[in-house]
Amino acid sequence: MKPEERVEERNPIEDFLRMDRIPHIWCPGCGIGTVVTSFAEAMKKSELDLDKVAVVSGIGCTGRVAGYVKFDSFHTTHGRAIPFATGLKLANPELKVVVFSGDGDIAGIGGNHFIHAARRNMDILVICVNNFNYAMTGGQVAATTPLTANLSTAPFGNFEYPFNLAYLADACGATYVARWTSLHIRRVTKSIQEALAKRGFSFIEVITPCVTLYARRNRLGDGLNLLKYYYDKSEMKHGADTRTVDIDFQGKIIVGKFVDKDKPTFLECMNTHLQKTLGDKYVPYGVKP
Amino acid sequence: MKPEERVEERNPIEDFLRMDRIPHIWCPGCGIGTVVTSFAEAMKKSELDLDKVAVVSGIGCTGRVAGYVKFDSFHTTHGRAIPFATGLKLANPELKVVVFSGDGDIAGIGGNHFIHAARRNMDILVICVNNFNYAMTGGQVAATTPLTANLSTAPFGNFEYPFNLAYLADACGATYVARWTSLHIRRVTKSIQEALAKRGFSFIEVITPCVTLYARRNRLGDGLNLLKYYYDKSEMKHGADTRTVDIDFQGKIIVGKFVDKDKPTFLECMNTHLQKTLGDKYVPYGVKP
Amino acid sequence: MNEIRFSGYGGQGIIRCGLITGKAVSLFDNKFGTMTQSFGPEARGSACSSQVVISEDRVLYPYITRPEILVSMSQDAYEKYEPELRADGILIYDTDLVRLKPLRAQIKVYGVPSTRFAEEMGNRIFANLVMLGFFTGISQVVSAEAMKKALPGLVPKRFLELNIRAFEKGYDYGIELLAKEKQEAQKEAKPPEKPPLPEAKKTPPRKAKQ
Amino acid sequence: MNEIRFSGYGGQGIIRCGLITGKAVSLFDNKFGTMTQSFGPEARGSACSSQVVISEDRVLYPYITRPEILVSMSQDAYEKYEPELRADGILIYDTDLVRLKPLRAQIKVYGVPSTRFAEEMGNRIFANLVMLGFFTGISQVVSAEAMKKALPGLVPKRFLELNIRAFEKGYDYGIELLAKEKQEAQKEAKPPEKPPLPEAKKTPPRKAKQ
Amino acid sequence: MKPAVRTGSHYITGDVACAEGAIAAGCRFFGAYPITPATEVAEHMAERLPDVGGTFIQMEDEIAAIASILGASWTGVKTMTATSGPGFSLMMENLGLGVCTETPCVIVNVQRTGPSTGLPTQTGQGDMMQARWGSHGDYELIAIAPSSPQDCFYHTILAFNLSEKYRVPVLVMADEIVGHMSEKVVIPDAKEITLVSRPKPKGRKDRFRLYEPGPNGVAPMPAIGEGYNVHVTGLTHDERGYPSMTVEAQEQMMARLKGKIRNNLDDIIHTEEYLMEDADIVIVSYGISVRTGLTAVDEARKLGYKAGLFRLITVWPFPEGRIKALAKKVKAFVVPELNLGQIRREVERCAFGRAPAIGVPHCGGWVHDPDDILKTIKEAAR
Amino acid sequence: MKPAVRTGSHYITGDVACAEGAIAAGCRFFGAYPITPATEVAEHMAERLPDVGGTFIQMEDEIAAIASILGASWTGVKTMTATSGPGFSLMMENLGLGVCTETPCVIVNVQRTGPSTGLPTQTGQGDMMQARWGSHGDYELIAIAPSSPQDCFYHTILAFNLSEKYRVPVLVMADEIVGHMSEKVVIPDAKEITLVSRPKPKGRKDRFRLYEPGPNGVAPMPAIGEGYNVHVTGLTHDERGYPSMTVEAQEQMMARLKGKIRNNLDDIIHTEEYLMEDADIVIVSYGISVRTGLTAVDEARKLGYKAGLFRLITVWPFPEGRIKALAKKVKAFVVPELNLGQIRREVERCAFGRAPAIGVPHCGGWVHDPDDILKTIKEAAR
Amino acid sequence: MAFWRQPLDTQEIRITKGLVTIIEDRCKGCGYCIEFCPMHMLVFSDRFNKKGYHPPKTSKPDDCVNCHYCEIICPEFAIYSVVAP
Amino acid sequence: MAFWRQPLDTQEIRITKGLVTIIEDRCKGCGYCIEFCPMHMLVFSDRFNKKGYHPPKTSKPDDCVNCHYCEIICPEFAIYSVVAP
Ligand SMILES: Cc1ncc(C[n+]2csc(CCOP(=O)(O)OP(=O)(O)O)c2C)c(N)n1
Ligand SMILES: Cc1ncc(C[n+]2csc(CCOP(=O)(O)OP(=O)(O)O)c2C)c(N)n1
Ligand code: SF4
Ligand code: SF4
Ligand code: SF4
Ligand code: SF4
Ligand code: SF4
Ligand code: SF4
Ligand SMILES: [Mg+2]
Ligand SMILES: [Mg+2]
Repeated sequence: MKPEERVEERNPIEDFLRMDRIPHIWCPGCGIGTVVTSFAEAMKKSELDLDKVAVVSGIGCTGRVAGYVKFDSFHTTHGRAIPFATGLKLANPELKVVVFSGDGDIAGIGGNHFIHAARRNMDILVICVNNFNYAMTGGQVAATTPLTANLSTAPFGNFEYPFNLAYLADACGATYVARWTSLHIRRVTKSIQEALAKRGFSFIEVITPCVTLYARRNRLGDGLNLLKYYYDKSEMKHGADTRTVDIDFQGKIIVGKFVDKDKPTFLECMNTHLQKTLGDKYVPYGVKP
Repeated sequence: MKPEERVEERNPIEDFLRMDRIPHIWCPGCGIGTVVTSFAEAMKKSELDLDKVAVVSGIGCTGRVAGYVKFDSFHTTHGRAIPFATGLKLANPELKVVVFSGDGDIAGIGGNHFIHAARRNMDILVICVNNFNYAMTGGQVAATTPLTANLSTAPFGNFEYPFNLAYLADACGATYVARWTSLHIRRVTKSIQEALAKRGFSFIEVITPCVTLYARRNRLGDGLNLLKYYYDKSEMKHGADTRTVDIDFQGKIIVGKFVDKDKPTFLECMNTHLQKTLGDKYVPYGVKP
Repeated sequence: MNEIRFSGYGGQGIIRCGLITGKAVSLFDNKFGTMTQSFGPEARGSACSSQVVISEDRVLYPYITRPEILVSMSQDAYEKYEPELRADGILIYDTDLVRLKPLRAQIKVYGVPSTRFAEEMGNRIFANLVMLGFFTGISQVVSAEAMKKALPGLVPKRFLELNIRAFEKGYDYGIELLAKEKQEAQKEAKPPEKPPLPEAKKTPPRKAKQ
Repeated sequence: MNEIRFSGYGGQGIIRCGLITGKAVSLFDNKFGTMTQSFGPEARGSACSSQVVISEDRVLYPYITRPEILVSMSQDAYEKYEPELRADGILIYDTDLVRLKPLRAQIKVYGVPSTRFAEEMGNRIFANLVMLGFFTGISQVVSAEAMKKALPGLVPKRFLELNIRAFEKGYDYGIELLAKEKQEAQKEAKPPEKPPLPEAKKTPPRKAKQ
Repeated sequence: MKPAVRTGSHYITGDVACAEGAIAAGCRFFGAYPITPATEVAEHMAERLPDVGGTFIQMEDEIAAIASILGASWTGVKTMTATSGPGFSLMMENLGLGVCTETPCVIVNVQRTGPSTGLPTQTGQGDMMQARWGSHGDYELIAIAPSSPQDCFYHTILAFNLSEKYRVPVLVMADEIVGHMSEKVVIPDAKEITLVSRPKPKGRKDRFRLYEPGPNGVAPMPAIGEGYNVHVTGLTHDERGYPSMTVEAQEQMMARLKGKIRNNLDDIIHTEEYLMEDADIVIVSYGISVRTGLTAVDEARKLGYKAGLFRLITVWPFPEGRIKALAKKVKAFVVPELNLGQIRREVERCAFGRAPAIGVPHCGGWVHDPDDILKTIKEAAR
Repeated sequence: MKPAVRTGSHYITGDVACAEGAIAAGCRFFGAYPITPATEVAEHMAERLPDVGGTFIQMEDEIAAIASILGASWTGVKTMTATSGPGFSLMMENLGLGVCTETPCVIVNVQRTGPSTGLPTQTGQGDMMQARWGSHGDYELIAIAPSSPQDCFYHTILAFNLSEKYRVPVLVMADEIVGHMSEKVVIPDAKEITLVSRPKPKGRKDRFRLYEPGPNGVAPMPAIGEGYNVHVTGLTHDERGYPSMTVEAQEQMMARLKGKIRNNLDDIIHTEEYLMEDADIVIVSYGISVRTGLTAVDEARKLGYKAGLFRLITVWPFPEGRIKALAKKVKAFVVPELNLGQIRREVERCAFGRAPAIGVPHCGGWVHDPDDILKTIKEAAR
Repeated sequence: MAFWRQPLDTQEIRITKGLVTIIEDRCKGCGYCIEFCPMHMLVFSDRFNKKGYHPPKTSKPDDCVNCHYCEIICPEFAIYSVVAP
Repeated sequence: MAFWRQPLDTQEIRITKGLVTIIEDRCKGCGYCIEFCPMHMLVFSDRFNKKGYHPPKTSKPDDCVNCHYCEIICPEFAIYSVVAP
């Protein structure tokens, strides 16, 4: 079959993508696309009303995700996806709101919103593509960069301790915390499905190859080399104590679902509390009468 | 002895205060003054060169501390004391830099700087006066407000989960974490002394009565009533797992030194790392030749 | 146009005095009343004040410039604000909390032990309403009815009755005092002896730090 | 004034081509060379280019408007930038990576299998230097000496030698080609047969999305 | 639920009136961060919103506050935040996002005296140029300035109406005195309040283009969750809302953003004139300064000066045309502001040298002494 | 340690030249956050500072970046940060703190096209008014605009010198093209570079007053750690640096902040003139637009138009006096900018109606076609 | 280029017969699908696609078990499988 | 007003003799010193200070053990003790 004959070819995933914007801007081998596919797959499998799903990104390579997925989608400002998503969720509690952004966006400049949303148990799902660097701006050191890794603003290697994002999310009260690599596509899909089915602040970290910058600058080879590293070094530990899941440069990566608990969300707390204090005159918010 | 006869009266603490700015603005019974005295006492006891001590505050009732202590002192912008202090410390590593500010300043608007400075193990001491509310602006709900406490922007009671600041600091990598109330004046003094003698990111939380706003709005009585509550309900647990030290409205307050560990600071990491990578041509920064 | 300043220290309900007065004239006396407050972090526990401008027409300039009535509920506040009182102004004060200094000749002075009265009623928190009642009786710039109508919403519901009683206590005391004064005046009927002090330079007082 | 565009896809060292050329003319050929790059997130992996304006005087307008030399190292880039080439311009391309389309009459075309040459030398990363050498030989806007002097600092030290060899390989190939061309030209010496295509509207090309 | 419009006479502060105006205008989401002297807006919203089926949230900072109201607005809800100088500065980046994505919302700035922390409890009008220019890049927006608690009520409604109609963030530039003073505020019957809501798209969803302008240059705006699958970005975008990194796209986008404002000036600009028929000295004023200005005009008239007052309710877009016209016939403009002369510069620019624009210097912290304005009127009349 | 001044000829970008200029000027602390197109300044500083005994830190955001350089500056060290539009917006609050506390520092804004994320990799000059008015409250500061990598080197040094001399944050308003283009940059011998450091206090420490102005209106500034026990606040403060919540203190402080700039305009304002002797059409221009402007002037002269160019190196404070003087003798100003006309407004204002100030509209993303400028010159000459 | 041959989470694969489709011009040649197909049935083709990459092709089309692994790991949405008809 | 009589951390007090000084006009009458003096030797005076508060006075001046507790807990820097002369 020659390519010309295949006019009808249509990847089922396309239902969830803005095909009029494909090809995307990501580099060959960049893992962001893989995570998008997992996300689309999870959406496909979910029972959600897809018109009620909103995706919010900040700015970055990962921040471009909002521009490719065919939901109501927002490409906001750097670091502010979470408070923007908070507004969406609170103003229309029917929505399923997913924040999809990079590690720098969520835990660098956006760190404060991240910890406060987790604290409040704001009912959103945060998917964080962790490529260990600020990729969009050309590969600078990030708060997730493992020690000694080389980046353009750590030209002699990074000497700042990185965040263990899973632990941070957990410490702030997230009710669902998982970490995978972009090799764990079925796990990522499943985690997204699980998190979408839950209420509360969910955090899924996906370690993903940035081939052009992180890998090249650290001479780690191409995408396949990175996936091989994930394969060799990732260790699944469901329920692992999040304090123990730090990531070293090219060291072991502990993956798994670390936290999965139930706790009333911000809106639930608000409704319960206001009903208790205001009594009948209070109409619970976001609850269909 | 009549007051008029006592012209020579001079509280030894005055050496550490800008007496030309006393009386201060704090309300009768406000605990911030107590924490300042403890701080001054610790400075008195320390062996530090006092000219090399800098105090940085943000904005708030506690933020006014910088204006009363007789050190190089900075009253900056709301939430930004920590990055300002970071600049001081990095540009002159000889300095002992103390951030002295309120819970809203440090963990509300300033939360991102807090977690990143802890992550980097920036060599500063953060003294956080936690009065469970935004006092300076008239008593709004804060990220530290216990559940159900009433405040002007939580007029029906707070329904947001609060931060456990000790846990947050610990989770981000602080090397010294202690919590006291303003009744534990000797402990506070000693903690400050210990922290000043250490290198690394130290965090001391002092629970302190806000009589005018928090106490009044919640009908908790006056300052003495609050100190009585601290007396009744505080429980000393050195080395307590920080995950277990949450604070409920008028519930138990676990106090103590929770974390005291050693870990190279940002500057130490930088020096070690750059010396390793750049070799002799690198002159370690802040190390007297 | 009337310009009134209520003053005391934080916690005495000084702001509330201004609010009640402003509301009374604006909603129930069919005048215009603009209430402003000196607002500062430093208000905590030290001198504090609220101002009301009352006028038959829309109030434009929102501040008082030279108050004709000064109500003082603390020594600090009295000392701070007395100098700005008009030469022919009225000073109203709490007799237990303020020790008067020598006064300018034409100023009329009326004292009430508002805090003591309130304590007698069970709680000093009612002192401000005693004072308000007294002020209403003495100054005659606002009607007692309007003042009482203004209370709901500005004092806690459960204390409304007590507040009205406190108000009336002060009001009656004021009316009595005025009556007595009239009697005395008729007895003596002497013009002021000293010439009035020269009027201080008329500039709007800068917002003082408090 | 000369206006040159190097083009290809991300990762081929296209920006470096511009930098080396700009540096060579500016520091070693005593001219002025302004190098700019099309910069965009979307440069990742798709068409990419760098531009150099060379002049005897200070360069004011920093961009090329109608390049007289276009160097193309990918099909995409060729298709994108070919239309802007001056009617009498020079097109230099990698013979393995670019399939030419019918060309405007007066455009001179020179091809070199730069990637293949580089692969023969052991690594296709040297392709850009082969191309640069070829460009230097063909275009004669910059001296080979200057180009070689410009390399240190712009190519990794450990590859300096190899880069110079690659450059020379391309340069020699270019000189040879020119010599051959001259011969042929002398043989044929025919004027162009078709009239030149009408010049496209002269506006500075908008910065294209890439 | 309680009624949203508290019809009747109230004795309230400007801040509270602003909150009541918002609720009357239909605001049902409010995200903010406390700051003097705007905190009372938040405090009142926190108390009132649960009554009327809305949501209040105190965010972790002002950046989060504005981001939250932008997000909330896309659900079709009317949203507001309130802040003052330092918080306003922090909002600048996301204000730009609001403008660029054409997101209706109202931002109240109860101005205090700057720069920096300045005099946090005292009044000022130092953020007027910031209101116009504080975010990076070029843009247009609307700013209005109330002079009293009653204004706060109506102008907040006006702000919502303009914001919805033109899909642009609208700034309510109050100040500490207006925000903190108490005066009588009359709230009319709900049915006497005109409310405007953003235009909604009609027609087939599959043909819908997010930024395809309607007749007045403003594109209809769907709520999310309705199946339009919109994409919204702060990048330069085309009519579909898709990023487009070309100068043409930028030109088109800017033309739309600018055009919808500049082609509707008559509708957007609200001003008031006082004794202007024969005035040759014109006070140009806004916010609290209108009141001191009016006091001075009355004084001046008593003294025989032909003074008048031109009040800017809408400060931005600036009523350039009216100033130009006035400049031709008046002797001088006097511009009293609680800053070093910000709007004065605009008056000066628009006067084209035909009449001087004289400031009445004031650094903030207090209002003008009307005598100072009067003095300037006298000097200008010479 | 390596030499701080890399004497010699280099072929580098404007961003790198800016970093080299900073290091040559003595900058030893740099805190920043990456953003296109300013990232390369940070990248180069990260590489260079360890060489020369300085410190580089990438902070968690731009707010932290500017806060860190303000803090560092008080230790007596020269400090800088670099950013672009969105980051610049985030810096606005602390820029005000820097101005109010009179903290020397340099902030580089390599402008891209806004509003919001806009065209992040393309050039613009849309932040020029923001540079002047972006923080709340009133203030004065200095902004300069380089046109080439060589300028970036020298103008960064100039920025440091002015910042130190006047104790004020100085903005280097570059743009994407200037920042990303590579050209020859000649770095002179270290001893040929004039460096200025902040005035240091002399005399008895116990009599020292932090904001007691020296002869040029600028107060000497001690480093902390030297025993002066300074108190520094963003609240309105008196000469001791102590908070003082009065209108008088505000007036005094503002007079100092304003005076030190406005009384030293001759020293602060740098401009260049090209063919201005007989020019009747004057291009007023800055940054990258100077180069397109010059191209147009040359063309115009060829065609017989008496065109000249007045270049603003210092954009703020604006050379009001010179424009006023020129307005009296020229026919028209032409102001090409990569924005909708920001500095044009200033020219218009200062021209006082004596000569029109004609813009050459451009939304950014690219530079002007010199022909468009030429066309405007022709029209203006009519 | 084969580093290893068992993807991390093959356990969930239901064994059915699949038909894999490659949208060649979208491919950027990362090789992920080839490397991770549990049936090892994909190989690089010699053909260049429009972008200049060698897209994969099926070497043993009948082996496809319709596990969708290639489909999900492909960052370019360039390959997918359906139940074989 | 006495809630309790043992401060939380008296254990470190060295027993010496002290002389306590009260700077009356600074006092805001919070009562902390009175409540927490381990020797119970401070009481409210009847006097009003300038600010209108009743500052503490010593009831049994000789009992002072110079523990500085009053000194450190006082939020107003209004009371301190020194070794008795
Ligand atoms: C306020 C602001 N600061 C900086 C930037 C520049 N910027 C754009 S993306 C980015 C980093 C993105 O890193 P990350 O979130 O990890 O995403 P990635 O590109 O790695 O997927 C930065 C710093 C910006 N757009 N806005
Ligand atoms: C950017 C900014 N936002 C808001 C404020 C207003 N503000 C001043 S102090 C304060 C809260 C202080 O709370 P906290 O830090 O807990 O100190 P406290 O007063 O309780 O001691 C706030 C919100 C400000 N000054 N700047
Ligand atoms: S730069 Fe890195 S993260 Fe960004 S698209 Fe390329 S590979 Fe992916
Ligand atoms: S308001 Fe509260 S925290 Fe502030 S001074 Fe008063 S008691 Fe202390
Ligand atoms: S679906 Fe894809 S990965 Fe799975 S067997 Fe078929 S070709 Fe291989
Ligand atoms: S995974 Fe996709 S992009 Fe990669 S080789 Fe296979 S088809 Fe091509
Ligand atoms: S020092 Fe103070 S607390 Fe201690 S015994 Fe003496 S008076 Fe009591
Ligand atoms: S602790 Fe200080 S302020 Fe409180 S009562 Fe004692 S002396 Fe007075
Ligand atoms: Mg990243
Ligand atoms: Mg607090």
